[in-house]
Amino acid sequence: MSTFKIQVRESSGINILELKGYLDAHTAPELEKAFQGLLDTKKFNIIVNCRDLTYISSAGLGVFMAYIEDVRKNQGDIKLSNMSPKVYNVFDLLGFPLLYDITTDEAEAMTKFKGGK
Amino acid sequence: MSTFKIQVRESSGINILELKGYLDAHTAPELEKAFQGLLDTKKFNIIVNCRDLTYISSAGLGVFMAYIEDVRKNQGDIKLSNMSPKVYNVFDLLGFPLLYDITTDEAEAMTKFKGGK
Amino acid sequence: MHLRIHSQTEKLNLVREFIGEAAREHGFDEEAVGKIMLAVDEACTNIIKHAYGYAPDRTIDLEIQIAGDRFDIVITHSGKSFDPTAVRKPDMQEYFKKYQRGGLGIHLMRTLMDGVEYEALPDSRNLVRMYKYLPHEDRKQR
Amino acid sequence: MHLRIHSQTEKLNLVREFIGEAAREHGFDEEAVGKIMLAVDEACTNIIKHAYGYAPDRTIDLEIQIAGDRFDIVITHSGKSFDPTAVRKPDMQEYFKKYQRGGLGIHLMRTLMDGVEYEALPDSRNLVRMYKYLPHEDRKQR
Ligand SMILES: Nc1ncnc2c1ncn2[C@@H]1O[C@H](COP(=O)(O)OP(=O)(O)O)[C@@H](O)[C@H]1O
Ligand SMILES: Nc1ncnc2c1ncn2[C@@H]1O[C@H](COP(=O)(O)OP(=O)(O)O)[C@@H](O)[C@H]1O
Repeated sequence: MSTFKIQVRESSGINILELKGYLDAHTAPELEKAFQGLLDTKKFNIIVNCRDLTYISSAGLGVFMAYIEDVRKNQGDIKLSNMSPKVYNVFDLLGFPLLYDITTDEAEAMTKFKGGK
Repeated sequence: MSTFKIQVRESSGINILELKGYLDAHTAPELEKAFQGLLDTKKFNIIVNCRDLTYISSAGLGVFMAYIEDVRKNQGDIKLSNMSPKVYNVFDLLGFPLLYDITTDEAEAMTKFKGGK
Repeated sequence: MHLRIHSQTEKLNLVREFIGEAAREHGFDEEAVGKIMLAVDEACTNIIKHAYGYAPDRTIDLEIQIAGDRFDIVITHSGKSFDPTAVRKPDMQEYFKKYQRGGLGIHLMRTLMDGVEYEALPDSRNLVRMYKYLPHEDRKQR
Repeated sequence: MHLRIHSQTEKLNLVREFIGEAAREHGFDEEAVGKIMLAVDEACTNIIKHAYGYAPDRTIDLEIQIAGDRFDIVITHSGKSFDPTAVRKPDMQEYFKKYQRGGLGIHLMRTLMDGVEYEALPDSRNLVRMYKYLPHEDRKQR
Protein backbone atom coordinates (compact mmCIF):
# COMPACT_ATOMS: atom_id res chain seq x y z
CA MET A 1 0.00 0.00 0.00
CA SER A 2 1.71 3.13 -1.17
CA THR A 3 1.02 6.07 1.12
CA PHE A 4 2.94 8.57 -1.01
CA LYS A 5 3.09 9.44 -4.70
CA ILE A 6 4.98 11.90 -6.88
CA GLN A 7 4.02 13.15 -10.32
CA VAL A 8 6.56 15.05 -12.38
CA ARG A 9 5.43 17.64 -14.96
CA GLU A 10 7.14 20.30 -17.01
CA SER A 11 5.56 23.62 -17.91
CA SER A 12 7.44 26.27 -19.96
CA GLY A 13 10.83 25.14 -18.69
CA ILE A 14 9.82 24.84 -15.04
CA ASN A 15 9.76 21.39 -13.43
CA ILE A 16 6.86 20.64 -11.18
CA LEU A 17 6.72 17.87 -8.59
CA GLU A 18 3.23 17.11 -7.33
CA LEU A 19 3.30 15.36 -3.96
CA LYS A 20 0.43 13.27 -2.68
CA GLY A 21 -0.08 11.59 0.67
CA TYR A 22 2.32 11.01 3.53
CA LEU A 23 5.94 12.13 3.40
CA ASP A 24 7.76 10.41 6.27
CA ALA A 25 10.95 8.43 6.90
CA HIS A 26 9.51 5.58 4.85
CA THR A 27 8.62 7.61 1.77
CA ALA A 28 11.29 10.36 1.86
CA PRO A 29 13.69 8.28 -0.31
CA GLU A 30 11.16 8.50 -3.15
CA LEU A 31 11.28 12.29 -3.06
CA GLU A 32 15.06 12.15 -2.92
CA LYS A 33 15.10 10.05 -6.06
CA ALA A 34 12.83 12.53 -7.84
CA PHE A 35 15.08 15.48 -6.93
CA GLN A 36 18.17 13.52 -7.90
CA GLY A 37 16.58 12.74 -11.27
CA LEU A 38 16.00 16.45 -11.91
CA LEU A 39 19.50 17.47 -10.84
CA ASP A 40 21.11 14.72 -12.92
CA THR A 41 19.43 16.18 -16.00
CA LYS A 42 20.37 19.72 -14.99
CA LYS A 43 16.86 20.84 -14.20
CA PHE A 44 17.15 23.42 -11.45
CA ASN A 45 13.92 25.40 -11.66
CA ILE A 46 11.64 23.36 -9.45
CA ILE A 47 8.17 23.90 -8.02
CA VAL A 48 6.94 21.42 -5.45
CA ASN A 49 3.15 21.50 -5.48
CA CYS A 50 1.98 20.34 -2.03
CA ARG A 51 -1.77 20.50 -2.65
CA ASP A 52 -2.32 16.79 -1.98
CA LEU A 53 0.43 16.41 0.58
CA THR A 54 -1.40 15.42 3.76
CA TYR A 55 1.53 14.94 6.08
CA ILE A 56 5.20 15.75 6.46
CA SER A 57 7.70 14.76 9.15
CA SER A 58 11.29 15.92 9.66
CA ALA A 59 12.49 13.18 7.31
CA GLY A 60 10.59 14.99 4.55
CA LEU A 61 11.96 18.40 5.53
CA GLY A 62 15.45 16.91 5.37
CA VAL A 63 15.02 16.11 1.67
CA PHE A 64 14.42 19.79 0.86
CA MET A 65 17.50 20.74 2.89
CA ALA A 66 19.57 18.16 1.01
CA TYR A 67 18.97 19.75 -2.39
CA ILE A 68 18.38 23.48 -1.90
CA GLU A 69 22.09 24.43 -1.82
CA ASP A 70 22.96 22.60 -5.05
CA VAL A 71 19.91 23.93 -6.82
CA ARG A 72 20.65 27.54 -5.85
CA LYS A 73 24.34 27.23 -6.76
CA ASN A 74 23.06 26.46 -10.24
CA GLN A 75 20.92 29.61 -10.35
CA GLY A 76 17.77 27.57 -9.76
CA ASP A 77 15.33 27.34 -6.87
CA ILE A 78 12.98 24.97 -5.10
CA LYS A 79 9.71 26.83 -4.54
CA LEU A 80 6.92 25.23 -2.55
CA SER A 81 3.27 25.92 -3.38
CA ASN A 82 -0.31 25.06 -2.37
CA MET A 83 0.43 23.86 1.16
CA SER A 84 -2.45 22.94 3.42
CA PRO A 85 -2.43 24.86 6.73
CA LYS A 86 -1.50 21.63 8.53
CA VAL A 87 1.60 21.04 6.41
CA TYR A 88 2.52 24.74 6.41
CA ASN A 89 2.47 24.73 10.21
CA VAL A 90 5.24 22.14 10.33
CA PHE A 91 7.43 24.22 8.01
CA ASP A 92 6.59 27.35 9.93
CA LEU A 93 7.25 25.86 13.37
CA LEU A 94 10.88 25.34 12.39
CA GLY A 95 11.35 28.62 10.53
CA PHE A 96 11.58 27.09 7.05
CA PRO A 97 9.86 30.09 5.41
CA LEU A 98 13.15 31.94 6.11
CA LEU A 99 15.02 29.73 3.66
CA TYR A 100 12.32 28.62 1.24
CA ASP A 101 10.01 30.51 -1.04
CA ILE A 102 6.52 29.25 -0.17
CA THR A 103 3.77 30.51 -2.48
CA THR A 104 0.00 30.29 -2.35
CA ASP A 105 -0.31 28.57 -5.70
CA GLU A 106 1.67 27.26 -8.64
CA ALA A 107 0.95 30.32 -10.79
CA GLU A 108 2.61 32.61 -8.26
CA ALA A 109 5.69 30.40 -8.16
CA MET A 110 5.76 30.35 -11.98
CA THR A 111 5.60 34.14 -12.15
CA LYS A 112 8.46 34.42 -9.69
CA PHE A 113 10.62 32.10 -11.77
CA LYS A 114 9.88 34.08 -14.91
CA GLY A 115 10.45 37.38 -13.13
CA GLY A 116 14.00 36.17 -12.58
CA LYS A 117 13.68 35.51 -8.87
CA MET B 1 -11.88 11.34 11.04
CA SER B 2 -14.75 10.26 8.90
CA THR B 3 -13.95 7.13 6.95
CA PHE B 4 -17.27 7.07 5.06
CA LYS B 5 -19.35 9.61 3.16
CA ILE B 6 -22.66 9.62 1.30
CA GLN B 7 -23.80 12.08 -1.35
CA VAL B 8 -27.42 12.10 -2.42
CA ARG B 9 -28.42 13.22 -5.93
CA GLU B 10 -31.56 13.06 -8.02
CA SER B 11 -31.58 12.60 -11.78
CA SER B 12 -34.86 12.40 -13.75
CA GLY B 13 -36.78 10.96 -10.83
CA ILE B 14 -34.15 8.42 -9.82
CA ASN B 15 -32.38 8.85 -6.50
CA ILE B 16 -28.68 8.22 -6.45
CA LEU B 17 -26.59 7.54 -3.36
CA GLU B 18 -22.86 7.87 -3.93
CA LEU B 19 -20.86 5.99 -1.33
CA LYS B 20 -17.28 6.79 -0.52
CA GLY B 21 -14.80 5.05 1.77
CA TYR B 22 -15.31 2.31 4.33
CA LEU B 23 -18.74 0.84 5.05
CA ASP B 24 -18.44 -1.17 8.27
CA ALA B 25 -20.27 -1.61 11.59
CA HIS B 26 -19.22 1.91 12.56
CA THR B 27 -20.46 3.67 9.44
CA ALA B 28 -23.45 1.46 8.45
CA PRO B 29 -25.87 3.59 10.53
CA GLU B 30 -25.14 6.53 8.20
CA LEU B 31 -26.26 4.52 5.19
CA GLU B 32 -29.32 3.39 7.11
CA LYS B 33 -30.22 7.00 7.79
CA ALA B 34 -29.85 7.86 4.10
CA PHE B 35 -32.16 5.01 3.03
CA GLN B 36 -34.65 5.90 5.74
CA GLY B 37 -34.67 9.49 4.50
CA LEU B 38 -35.52 8.33 0.98
CA LEU B 39 -38.25 5.95 2.13
CA ASP B 40 -39.77 8.58 4.42
CA THR B 41 -40.22 10.83 1.40
CA LYS B 42 -41.55 7.97 -0.72
CA LYS B 43 -38.54 7.75 -2.99
CA PHE B 44 -38.25 4.12 -4.03
CA ASN B 45 -36.18 4.21 -7.21
CA ILE B 46 -32.68 4.09 -5.85
CA ILE B 47 -29.26 3.63 -7.42
CA VAL B 48 -26.32 3.13 -5.10
CA ASN B 49 -23.18 4.18 -6.92
CA CYS B 50 -20.27 2.28 -5.35
CA ARG B 51 -17.46 3.77 -7.44
CA ASP B 52 -15.64 5.25 -4.45
CA LEU B 53 -16.64 2.55 -1.97
CA THR B 54 -13.34 1.00 -0.94
CA TYR B 55 -14.59 -1.51 1.61
CA ILE B 56 -17.73 -3.27 2.78
CA SER B 57 -18.29 -5.67 5.69
CA SER B 58 -21.38 -7.70 6.56
CA ALA B 59 -22.72 -4.74 8.56
CA GLY B 60 -22.92 -2.86 5.27
CA LEU B 61 -24.57 -5.76 3.44
CA GLY B 62 -27.14 -5.87 6.23
CA VAL B 63 -28.28 -2.33 5.42
CA PHE B 64 -29.20 -3.34 1.86
CA MET B 65 -31.10 -6.35 3.21
CA ALA B 66 -32.98 -4.10 5.63
CA TYR B 67 -34.52 -1.95 2.90
CA ILE B 68 -34.85 -4.05 -0.25
CA GLU B 69 -38.19 -5.64 0.73
CA ASP B 70 -39.90 -2.33 1.53
CA VAL B 71 -38.54 -0.69 -1.60
CA ARG B 72 -39.72 -3.50 -3.86
CA LYS B 73 -43.15 -3.65 -2.22
CA ASN B 74 -43.49 -0.07 -3.35
CA GLN B 75 -42.63 -0.96 -6.96
CA GLY B 76 -39.14 0.47 -6.54
CA ASP B 77 -35.71 -1.06 -6.51
CA ILE B 78 -32.23 -0.67 -5.08
CA LYS B 79 -29.75 -1.13 -7.91
CA LEU B 80 -26.05 -1.15 -7.24
CA SER B 81 -23.56 0.21 -9.77
CA ASN B 82 -19.84 0.83 -10.39
CA MET B 83 -18.47 -1.66 -7.86
CA SER B 84 -14.73 -2.24 -7.69
CA PRO B 85 -13.77 -5.89 -8.13
CA LYS B 86 -12.79 -6.01 -4.44
CA VAL B 87 -16.21 -4.87 -3.23
CA TYR B 88 -18.04 -6.99 -5.83
CA ASN B 89 -16.22 -10.07 -4.56
CA VAL B 90 -17.76 -9.67 -1.11
CA PHE B 91 -21.28 -9.41 -2.57
CA ASP B 92 -20.55 -12.32 -4.88
CA LEU B 93 -19.08 -14.57 -2.18
CA LEU B 94 -22.45 -14.53 -0.41
CA GLY B 95 -24.62 -14.79 -3.50
CA PHE B 96 -26.00 -11.25 -3.32
CA PRO B 97 -26.18 -10.94 -7.13
CA LEU B 98 -29.13 -13.37 -6.86
CA LEU B 99 -31.23 -10.79 -5.03
CA TYR B 100 -29.76 -7.49 -6.19
CA ASP B 101 -29.42 -5.91 -9.60
CA ILE B 102 -25.75 -5.00 -9.88
CA THR B 103 -24.87 -2.97 -12.97
CA THR B 104 -21.57 -1.91 -14.52
CA ASP B 105 -22.39 1.78 -14.40
CA GLU B 106 -25.03 4.29 -13.39
CA ALA B 107 -26.31 4.72 -16.96
CA GLU B 108 -27.16 1.02 -17.21
CA ALA B 109 -29.09 1.17 -13.94
CA MET B 110 -30.92 4.30 -15.16
CA THR B 111 -31.93 2.59 -18.39
CA LYS B 112 -33.27 -0.39 -16.46
CA PHE B 113 -35.39 1.87 -14.26
CA LYS B 114 -36.80 3.65 -17.30
CA GLY B 115 -37.39 0.39 -19.14
CA GLY B 116 -39.76 -0.51 -16.31
CA LYS B 117 -37.59 -3.10 -14.70
CA MET C 1 2.79 -7.61 16.37
CA HIS C 2 0.15 -6.79 18.89
CA LEU C 3 -2.74 -4.34 19.17
CA ARG C 4 -4.99 -3.64 22.13
CA ILE C 5 -8.08 -1.53 21.52
CA HIS C 6 -11.14 -0.45 23.40
CA SER C 7 -14.36 -2.18 22.35
CA GLN C 8 -15.62 0.53 19.98
CA THR C 9 -16.63 0.32 16.34
CA GLU C 10 -14.57 3.52 15.78
CA LYS C 11 -11.53 1.29 16.19
CA LEU C 12 -12.38 -1.09 13.30
CA ASN C 13 -10.47 1.06 10.86
CA LEU C 14 -7.34 0.83 12.98
CA VAL C 15 -7.83 -2.93 13.35
CA ARG C 16 -7.92 -3.27 9.56
CA GLU C 17 -4.77 -1.13 9.14
CA PHE C 18 -3.01 -3.23 11.74
CA ILE C 19 -3.98 -6.51 10.12
CA GLY C 20 -3.17 -5.13 6.68
CA GLU C 21 0.36 -4.14 7.72
CA ALA C 22 0.97 -7.49 9.39
CA ALA C 23 -0.31 -9.48 6.40
CA ARG C 24 1.73 -7.43 3.91
CA GLU C 25 4.85 -7.92 6.00
CA HIS C 26 4.39 -11.66 5.54
CA GLY C 27 4.04 -11.51 1.78
CA PHE C 28 0.28 -11.79 1.22
CA ASP C 29 -0.92 -10.10 -1.97
CA GLU C 30 -3.53 -7.32 -1.83
CA GLU C 31 -6.41 -9.72 -2.52
CA ALA C 32 -5.46 -11.96 0.40
CA VAL C 33 -4.78 -8.91 2.58
CA GLY C 34 -8.32 -7.71 1.88
CA LYS C 35 -9.80 -11.08 2.84
CA ILE C 36 -7.87 -11.30 6.11
CA MET C 37 -8.84 -7.71 6.98
CA LEU C 38 -12.52 -8.46 6.40
CA ALA C 39 -12.46 -11.68 8.43
CA VAL C 40 -10.84 -9.94 11.39
CA ASP C 41 -13.22 -6.96 11.10
CA GLU C 42 -16.14 -9.43 11.34
CA ALA C 43 -14.64 -11.14 14.39
CA CYS C 44 -14.03 -7.84 16.19
CA THR C 45 -17.44 -6.47 15.23
CA ASN C 46 -19.04 -9.55 16.81
CA ILE C 47 -17.04 -9.11 20.00
CA ILE C 48 -17.95 -5.41 20.27
CA LYS C 49 -21.61 -6.08 19.48
CA HIS C 50 -22.42 -9.45 21.00
CA ALA C 51 -19.70 -10.33 23.51
CA TYR C 52 -19.48 -6.84 25.04
CA GLY C 53 -22.97 -5.59 24.11
CA TYR C 54 -21.47 -2.29 22.89
CA ALA C 55 -19.84 -1.42 26.25
CA PRO C 56 -17.14 0.97 25.04
CA ASP C 57 -14.55 0.55 27.80
CA ARG C 58 -13.64 -3.13 27.48
CA THR C 59 -10.56 -4.36 25.65
CA ILE C 60 -9.84 -6.59 22.68
CA ASP C 61 -6.35 -7.94 22.03
CA LEU C 62 -5.08 -8.91 18.60
CA GLU C 63 -1.83 -10.76 18.27
CA ILE C 64 -0.07 -12.00 15.15
CA GLN C 65 1.67 -15.35 15.47
CA ILE C 66 3.67 -17.08 12.78
CA ALA C 67 3.42 -20.81 13.40
CA GLY C 68 5.21 -22.89 10.79
CA ASP C 69 3.58 -22.15 7.46
CA ARG C 70 0.63 -20.36 9.03
CA PHE C 71 -0.23 -16.72 9.66
CA ASP C 72 -2.35 -16.75 12.83
CA ILE C 73 -4.41 -13.90 14.25
CA VAL C 74 -5.23 -14.54 17.88
CA ILE C 75 -8.05 -12.40 19.24
CA THR C 76 -8.77 -12.45 22.97
CA HIS C 77 -11.49 -10.72 24.99
CA SER C 78 -13.23 -11.07 28.32
CA GLY C 79 -16.84 -10.73 27.15
CA LYS C 80 -19.56 -13.33 26.87
CA SER C 81 -18.13 -16.68 25.83
CA PHE C 82 -19.31 -17.86 22.48
CA ASP C 83 -18.00 -20.45 20.07
CA PRO C 84 -18.36 -19.15 16.51
CA THR C 85 -17.26 -22.49 15.08
CA ALA C 86 -20.48 -24.03 16.42
CA VAL C 87 -22.67 -21.76 14.27
CA ARG C 88 -24.31 -23.39 11.26
CA LYS C 89 -23.61 -22.15 7.76
CA PRO C 90 -26.55 -19.97 6.67
CA ASP C 91 -28.82 -21.19 3.84
CA MET C 92 -28.52 -18.24 1.50
CA GLN C 93 -31.66 -19.18 -0.49
CA GLU C 94 -33.70 -19.01 2.71
CA TYR C 95 -31.79 -15.94 3.75
CA PHE C 96 -32.78 -13.98 0.65
CA LYS C 97 -36.35 -15.32 0.59
CA LYS C 98 -36.94 -14.08 4.13
CA TYR C 99 -35.03 -10.84 3.62
CA GLN C 100 -32.96 -11.59 6.71
CA ARG C 101 -30.30 -9.22 7.78
CA GLY C 102 -27.28 -10.08 9.86
CA GLY C 103 -26.05 -13.55 10.52
CA LEU C 104 -23.39 -13.43 7.80
CA GLY C 105 -20.31 -12.43 9.80
CA ILE C 106 -19.25 -15.85 11.02
CA HIS C 107 -19.95 -17.39 7.62
CA LEU C 108 -17.69 -14.77 6.03
CA MET C 109 -14.93 -15.38 8.59
CA ARG C 110 -14.92 -19.08 7.80
CA THR C 111 -15.14 -18.59 4.04
CA LEU C 112 -12.31 -16.05 3.95
CA MET C 113 -9.83 -17.79 6.23
CA ASP C 114 -8.26 -21.25 6.07
CA GLY C 115 -9.33 -21.93 9.64
CA VAL C 116 -11.18 -20.48 12.63
CA GLU C 117 -10.87 -21.93 16.14
CA TYR C 118 -12.32 -21.04 19.51
CA GLU C 119 -10.97 -21.65 22.99
CA ALA C 120 -12.31 -20.72 26.42
CA LEU C 121 -9.40 -19.45 28.51
CA PRO C 122 -9.04 -19.32 32.31
CA ASP C 123 -10.31 -16.13 34.06
CA SER C 124 -13.34 -16.17 31.74
CA ARG C 125 -11.34 -14.92 28.80
CA ASN C 126 -12.07 -16.08 25.27
CA LEU C 127 -9.78 -16.73 22.37
CA VAL C 128 -10.59 -16.79 18.68
CA ARG C 129 -7.78 -17.98 16.45
CA MET C 130 -8.05 -17.40 12.70
CA TYR C 131 -5.38 -18.45 10.26
CA LYS C 132 -4.34 -18.46 6.66
CA TYR C 133 -1.46 -20.40 5.13
CA LEU C 134 1.45 -18.16 4.25
CA PRO C 135 2.05 -17.46 0.56
CA HIS C 136 4.66 -19.86 -0.79
CA GLU C 137 7.35 -17.24 -1.39
CA ASP C 138 7.23 -16.08 2.18
CA ARG C 139 7.48 -19.65 3.42
CA LYS C 140 10.60 -20.22 1.36
CA GLN C 141 12.26 -17.10 2.74
CA ARG C 142 12.18 -18.29 6.32
CA MET D 1 -4.48 1.01 24.15
CA HIS D 2 -1.32 -0.73 23.10
CA LEU D 3 0.54 -1.35 19.86
CA ARG D 4 3.60 -3.49 19.25
CA ILE D 5 5.31 -3.17 15.89
CA HIS D 6 8.45 -4.38 14.23
CA SER D 7 11.15 -1.74 13.78
CA GLN D 8 10.35 -0.81 10.17
CA THR D 9 9.56 2.56 8.63
CA GLU D 10 6.67 0.82 6.78
CA LYS D 11 4.94 0.76 10.16
CA LEU D 12 4.98 4.54 10.72
CA ASN D 13 1.63 4.93 9.02
CA LEU D 14 0.06 2.41 11.40
CA VAL D 15 1.70 4.15 14.36
CA ARG D 16 0.12 7.44 13.32
CA GLU D 17 -3.31 5.82 12.89
CA PHE D 18 -3.01 4.23 16.31
CA ILE D 19 -2.01 7.48 17.99
CA GLY D 20 -4.67 9.37 16.07
CA GLU D 21 -7.43 7.04 17.25
CA ALA D 22 -6.22 7.17 20.84
CA ALA D 23 -5.97 10.97 20.86
CA ARG D 24 -9.40 11.41 19.28
CA GLU D 25 -10.92 9.06 21.85
CA HIS D 26 -9.68 11.46 24.53
CA GLY D 27 -11.17 14.56 22.98
CA PHE D 28 -8.22 16.20 21.26
CA ASP D 29 -9.16 18.30 18.23
CA GLU D 30 -7.70 17.54 14.81
CA GLU D 31 -4.92 20.11 15.19
CA ALA D 32 -3.73 18.59 18.45
CA VAL D 33 -4.14 15.08 17.02
CA GLY D 34 -1.83 16.05 14.15
CA LYS D 35 0.81 17.36 16.54
CA ILE D 36 0.77 14.27 18.72
CA MET D 37 0.97 12.02 15.63
CA LEU D 38 4.00 13.92 14.34
CA ALA D 39 5.80 13.86 17.69
CA VAL D 40 5.31 10.10 18.02
CA ASP D 41 6.34 9.52 14.39
CA GLU D 42 9.60 11.38 15.13
CA ALA D 43 10.24 9.33 18.27
CA CYS D 44 9.63 6.02 16.46
CA THR D 45 11.67 7.09 13.43
CA ASN D 46 14.61 7.80 15.74
CA ILE D 47 14.28 4.41 17.40
CA ILE D 48 14.12 2.59 14.04
CA LYS D 49 17.03 4.61 12.63
CA HIS D 50 19.37 5.28 15.51
CA ALA D 51 18.49 2.91 18.35
CA TYR D 52 18.03 -0.16 16.12
CA GLY D 53 20.18 0.96 13.18
CA TYR D 54 17.42 -0.11 10.75
CA ALA D 55 17.36 -3.75 11.95
CA PRO D 56 13.84 -4.73 10.82
CA ASP D 57 13.06 -7.51 13.31
CA ARG D 58 13.21 -5.67 16.62
CA THR D 59 10.12 -4.42 18.44
CA ILE D 60 8.76 -1.09 19.59
CA ASP D 61 5.92 -0.88 22.10
CA LEU D 62 3.54 2.05 22.31
CA GLU D 63 1.19 2.33 25.23
CA ILE D 64 -1.38 5.00 26.00
CA GLN D 65 -1.74 5.94 29.66
CA ILE D 66 -4.17 8.43 31.10
CA ALA D 67 -2.60 9.87 34.24
CA GLY D 68 -4.73 12.55 35.89
CA ASP D 69 -5.12 15.36 33.38
CA ARG D 70 -2.45 14.00 31.09
CA PHE D 71 -2.44 11.92 27.93
CA ASP D 72 0.81 9.92 28.03
CA ILE D 73 2.37 7.92 25.23
CA VAL D 74 4.93 5.50 26.60
CA ILE D 75 7.33 4.12 24.01
CA THR D 76 9.67 1.29 24.96
CA HIS D 77 12.40 -0.44 22.98
CA SER D 78 15.52 -2.51 23.59
CA GLY D 79 17.90 -0.71 21.24
CA LYS D 80 20.79 1.62 22.02
CA SER D 81 20.06 3.73 25.08
CA PHE D 82 19.84 7.40 24.36
CA ASP D 83 18.33 10.30 26.26
CA PRO D 84 16.62 12.66 23.82
CA THR D 85 15.98 15.19 26.58
CA ALA D 86 19.76 15.77 26.80
CA VAL D 87 19.94 17.01 23.19
CA ARG D 88 20.41 20.77 22.74
CA LYS D 89 17.85 22.81 20.85
CA PRO D 90 19.18 23.45 17.33
CA ASP D 91 20.11 27.00 16.32
CA MET D 92 17.92 27.38 13.25
CA GLN D 93 19.89 30.37 11.87
CA GLU D 94 23.04 28.24 11.86
CA TYR D 95 21.05 25.31 10.59
CA PHE D 96 19.90 27.14 7.49
CA LYS D 97 23.23 28.87 6.92
CA LYS D 98 25.01 25.52 6.83
CA TYR D 99 22.27 23.77 4.89
CA GLN D 100 22.18 21.04 7.51
CA ARG D 101 19.75 18.21 7.17
CA GLY D 102 18.46 16.09 10.00
CA GLY D 103 18.71 16.95 13.62
CA LEU D 104 15.18 18.34 13.84
CA GLY D 105 13.24 15.33 15.13
CA ILE D 106 13.89 15.75 18.83
CA HIS D 107 13.34 19.49 18.62
CA LEU D 108 9.96 18.84 16.97
CA MET D 109 9.00 16.28 19.63
CA ARG D 110 9.66 18.78 22.41
CA THR D 111 7.98 21.66 20.61
CA LEU D 112 4.83 19.67 19.80
CA MET D 113 4.31 17.98 23.17
CA ASP D 114 3.90 19.38 26.67
CA GLY D 115 6.65 17.09 27.95
CA VAL D 116 9.17 14.45 26.91
CA GLU D 117 10.95 12.23 29.45
CA TYR D 118 13.48 9.44 29.18
CA GLU D 119 14.13 6.51 31.48
CA ALA D 120 16.60 3.61 31.27
CA LEU D 121 14.77 0.43 32.28
CA PRO D 122 16.21 -2.82 33.64
CA ASP D 123 17.19 -5.48 31.04
CA SER D 124 18.64 -2.71 28.88
CA ARG D 125 15.23 -1.51 27.78
CA ASN D 126 14.55 2.18 27.20
CA LEU D 127 11.46 4.22 27.80
CA VAL D 128 10.45 7.51 26.22
CA ARG D 129 7.38 9.12 27.75
CA MET D 130 5.70 11.97 25.86
CA TYR D 131 2.63 13.75 27.14
CA LYS D 132 0.09 16.39 26.40
CA TYR D 133 -2.47 17.80 28.81
CA LEU D 134 -5.96 16.59 28.04
CA PRO D 135 -8.37 19.10 26.51
CA HIS D 136 -10.52 20.70 29.20
CA GLU D 137 -13.79 19.10 28.14
CA ASP D 138 -12.35 15.63 28.38
CA ARG D 139 -10.95 16.36 31.83
CA LYS D 140 -14.34 17.44 33.10
CA GLN D 141 -16.00 14.28 31.82
CA ARG D 142 -13.88 12.00 33.95
N1 LIG E 1 -18.42 -12.94 20.02
C1 LIG E 1 -19.73 -13.27 20.18
N2 LIG E 1 -20.24 -13.30 21.43
C2 LIG E 1 -21.52 -13.64 21.60
N3 LIG E 1 -22.39 -13.96 20.61
C3 LIG E 1 -21.93 -13.93 19.35
C4 LIG E 1 -20.59 -13.58 19.08
N4 LIG E 1 -20.42 -13.64 17.75
C5 LIG E 1 -21.60 -14.01 17.22
N5 LIG E 1 -22.53 -14.19 18.17
C6 LIG E 1 -23.94 -14.64 17.94
O1 LIG E 1 -23.96 -15.34 16.68
C7 LIG E 1 -24.89 -14.72 15.78
C8 LIG E 1 -24.38 -14.78 14.35
O2 LIG E 1 -23.24 -13.96 14.21
P1 LIG E 1 -22.84 -13.36 12.80
O3 LIG E 1 -22.83 -14.47 11.81
O4 LIG E 1 -21.57 -12.63 12.93
O5 LIG E 1 -23.99 -12.36 12.41
P2 LIG E 1 -24.50 -11.01 13.10
O6 LIG E 1 -23.47 -10.55 14.05
O7 LIG E 1 -24.69 -10.11 11.94
O8 LIG E 1 -25.79 -11.38 13.77
C9 LIG E 1 -25.06 -13.31 16.32
O9 LIG E 1 -26.29 -12.74 15.98
C10 LIG E 1 -24.90 -13.50 17.82
O10 LIG E 1 -26.12 -13.90 18.40
N1 LIG F 1 16.53 6.71 19.91
C1 LIG F 1 17.78 7.10 19.63
N2 LIG F 1 18.83 6.27 19.85
C2 LIG F 1 20.08 6.64 19.59
N3 LIG F 1 20.42 7.85 19.11
C3 LIG F 1 19.46 8.74 18.87
C4 LIG F 1 18.08 8.41 19.11
N4 LIG F 1 17.35 9.48 18.80
C5 LIG F 1 18.19 10.42 18.37
N5 LIG F 1 19.48 10.00 18.40
C6 LIG F 1 20.67 10.82 18.05
O1 LIG F 1 20.33 12.19 18.16
C7 LIG F 1 20.50 12.88 16.92
C8 LIG F 1 19.41 13.94 16.75
O2 LIG F 1 18.14 13.32 16.54
P1 LIG F 1 17.00 14.07 15.76
O3 LIG F 1 16.85 15.43 16.32
O4 LIG F 1 15.78 13.24 15.79
O5 LIG F 1 17.50 14.22 14.27
P2 LIG F 1 17.86 13.12 13.16
O6 LIG F 1 17.30 11.83 13.59
O7 LIG F 1 17.22 13.67 11.94
O8 LIG F 1 19.35 13.12 13.09
C9 LIG F 1 20.49 11.79 15.88
O9 LIG F 1 21.21 12.13 14.73
C10 LIG F 1 21.12 10.61 16.62
O10 LIG F 1 22.52 10.70 16.58
